[in-house]
Amino acid sequence: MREILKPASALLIITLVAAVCLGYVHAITLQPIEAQKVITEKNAVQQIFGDLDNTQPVDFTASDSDTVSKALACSSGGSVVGYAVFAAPKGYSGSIELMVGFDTDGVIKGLQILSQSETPGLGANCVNPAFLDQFPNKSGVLAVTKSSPKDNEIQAMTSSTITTTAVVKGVNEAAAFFEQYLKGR
Amino acid sequence: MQTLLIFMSAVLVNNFVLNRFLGICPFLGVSKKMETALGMGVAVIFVMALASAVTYLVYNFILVPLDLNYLYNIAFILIIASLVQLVEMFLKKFSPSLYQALGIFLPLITTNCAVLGVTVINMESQYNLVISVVHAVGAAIGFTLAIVLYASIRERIAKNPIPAAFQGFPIALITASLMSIAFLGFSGLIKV
Amino acid sequence: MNAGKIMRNGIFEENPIFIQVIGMCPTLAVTTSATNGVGMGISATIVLICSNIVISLIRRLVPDKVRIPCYIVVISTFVTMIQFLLQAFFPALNNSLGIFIPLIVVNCIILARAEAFASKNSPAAAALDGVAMGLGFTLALLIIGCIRELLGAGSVFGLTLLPSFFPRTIIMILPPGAFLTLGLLMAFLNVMQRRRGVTNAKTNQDPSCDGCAKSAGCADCGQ
Amino acid sequence: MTVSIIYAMLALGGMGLLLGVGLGIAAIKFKVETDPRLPLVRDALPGANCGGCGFAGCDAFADAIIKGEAKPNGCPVGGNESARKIGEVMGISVEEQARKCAFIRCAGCESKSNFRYDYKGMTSCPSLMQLAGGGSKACVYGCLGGGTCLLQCKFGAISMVDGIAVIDNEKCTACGMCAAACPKSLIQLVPHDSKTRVACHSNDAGKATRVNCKVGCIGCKLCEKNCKFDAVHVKDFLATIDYEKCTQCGACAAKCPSKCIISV
Repeated sequence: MREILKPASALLIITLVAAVCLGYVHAITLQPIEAQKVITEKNAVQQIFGDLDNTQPVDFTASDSDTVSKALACSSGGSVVGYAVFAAPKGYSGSIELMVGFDTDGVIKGLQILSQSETPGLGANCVNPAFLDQFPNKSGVLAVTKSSPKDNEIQAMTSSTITTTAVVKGVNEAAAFFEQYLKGR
Repeated sequence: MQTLLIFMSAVLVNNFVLNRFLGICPFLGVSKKMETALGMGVAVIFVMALASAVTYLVYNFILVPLDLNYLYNIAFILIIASLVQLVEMFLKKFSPSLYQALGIFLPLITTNCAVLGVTVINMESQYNLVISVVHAVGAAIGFTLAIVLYASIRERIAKNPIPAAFQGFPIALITASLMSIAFLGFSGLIKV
Repeated sequence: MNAGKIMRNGIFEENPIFIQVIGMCPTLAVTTSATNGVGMGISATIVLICSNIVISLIRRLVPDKVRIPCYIVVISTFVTMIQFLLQAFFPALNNSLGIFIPLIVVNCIILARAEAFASKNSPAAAALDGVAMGLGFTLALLIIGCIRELLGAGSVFGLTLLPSFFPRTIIMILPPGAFLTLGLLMAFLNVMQRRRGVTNAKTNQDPSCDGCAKSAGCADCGQ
Repeated sequence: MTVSIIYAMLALGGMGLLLGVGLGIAAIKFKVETDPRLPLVRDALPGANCGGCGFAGCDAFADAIIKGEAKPNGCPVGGNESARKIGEVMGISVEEQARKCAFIRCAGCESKSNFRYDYKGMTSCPSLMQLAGGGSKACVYGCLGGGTCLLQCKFGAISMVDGIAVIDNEKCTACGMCAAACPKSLIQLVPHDSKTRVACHSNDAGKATRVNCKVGCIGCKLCEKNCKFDAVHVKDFLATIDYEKCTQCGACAAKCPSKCIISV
């Protein structure tokens, strides 16, 4: 009987100590992580729309697309300049949180990746401007090509088509969301 | 249909060893002989299937309700380590020859990236119980397929004259790179 | 073992990548560029040092039956803690090293060193071994990262070196390139070792016994 | 804040306890009672894991000895010395076992044998066997010189001389790995102290062998007639020596017209 107790108690003690450490660290870092998230979001919006005086969230019923999480109406100088739609499509090895900035009539003003866990060096290149700058001034449903892109097409990143299609899917869903809820507000 | 697609993609398209780079240590270490490679493959199939089932239950019925999602890493690895320890004792008792052949690489299954990798991917893709077990078994069969093919090639290499500098791991790694190119051929097969 | 021996051990005699051939998963996955390689090396070293110290502290309390689960709980706790601290307090560092931290949990080196070394030596020696192995690991990742990035993207640390007309072999960034680079590097090392009279047996014919994770009960080493 | 820590402790602690108890019980239920003599027998064996004893390795062989399924002198590599040590450990008498060594039954090196065609390329015996006619050598039974036996030999006893493999009597520990690897199964375990041996394995008729190889056995039966101890017999144009009866007098070797019976 003692022989069972010894390993069990050792494992119990170690897991308890681990639980306490993790619980404590998680608790004290909860606020800062939230704060970080808000900062990155504000930077992203700032990057696309320049400085705005205020942004209020748009209230909307849970839309059918599962990737769009929320939307912000951005206004500067009193009038609404554009909308920032947040989406999180599923990439190669986890979800990719991105934010698409539309102007009032649905043309993409800019795209920002908030967080991703794609393979470093391949999928992770989606944060580079070389890929992101393809999106501005495009509208409607976008497609992915490997060869030279026409106006409504995005050039896939070398050897990481899965990430590219995921990002484009997120952008298309954001555009569809825009058509459905924000058009003509 | 969806489950079949996931299964096939786990076996061929994003093969766990040659494409997702998980489980390389046992892949290189145990593949000197075919029987040990097959033994390792079967052990990994068994551990992966069991681990993905148990981790699914623990994650969805213990961690999520208590809002402890951040503990997934430590809980999964604790379960996998204990499962592997059980498999090790089981093998030692019931098939000592396989235990002798696997020897050092059984504990390495514990840190085997493939086993933990599959459980984390199951969690992130929010697969339900059935699909996560199917995905795990598919991944394990992909692992076994790769390791058995690899072992058969390495056995032939042992019989052929290899330049002295390349004997041992260098030639093994170059063979693995050729196999990985072959598996790249599957990449367009399934759009998952 | 004295300090000099441990340091030399970690970087040359028992380099985790080229000689012991462990920790392959992050090595092959991450070294698509030199910066990624160094990033992975540094974050792995931090975790390796912390876990080595704690494991060698508790090595007598842990019964042999549950040795592996206990060590792995310690390692995993460290990794999760570092992940949270980085996300909360060091956002800049998190952007560069953040994606590597989850990869460390599946890194065989840390458990291998915990079992082979930390569970048998004093905390000070274990910490030193963590530094040595970490340096050896980072060095190896740096070399592989440079080669793959140079051939694959024509640049090193992001600075393009190769002129644009030089073709970029994308395969080097893909998985096959990783296996190939490592294989050729090991062959090159064998040639160098052969010149210095060290036969292949010691280098990487089989995982050397004292460096391997479970040398105690293993038939090959016959200890 | 403290509530989430308590939940964490409950969840992880619970799992740790459950798994700890599970492992504890499993350790008892799956206890493998190891025989105390096993490590002792294991140390008496050379540990080359070569498989010469017919088991998967020294551990499997030691296991079989303890269970009485194998004779202690079954290890050709360890020979009498390890057999004696095992005998002491097991407390049983071990009869002496004559030392053996491997011998390649072919002396047709490149200078002495003809070739059907000149072949340059992959040189390993299994691949050479795939060539037309089972190899470029005129004699189908002869050694192809691919060196696969050399690669298998862990004791460095085999060397390539003028295109064919030759085994060094002293270094060879009769582990049998080369015999298993040779696709033409030319290698035979013969008593170590046997001096006269037939260096041929060809069943071709005399006329054909004379064309193929200068040192092939043509089945002329001169050796059989001259052997006073009835130790040599010719069957299917090939002389074979019965090592129990052979007294190493060398009469057959002297009489052999094609010098096929060599004295080591």
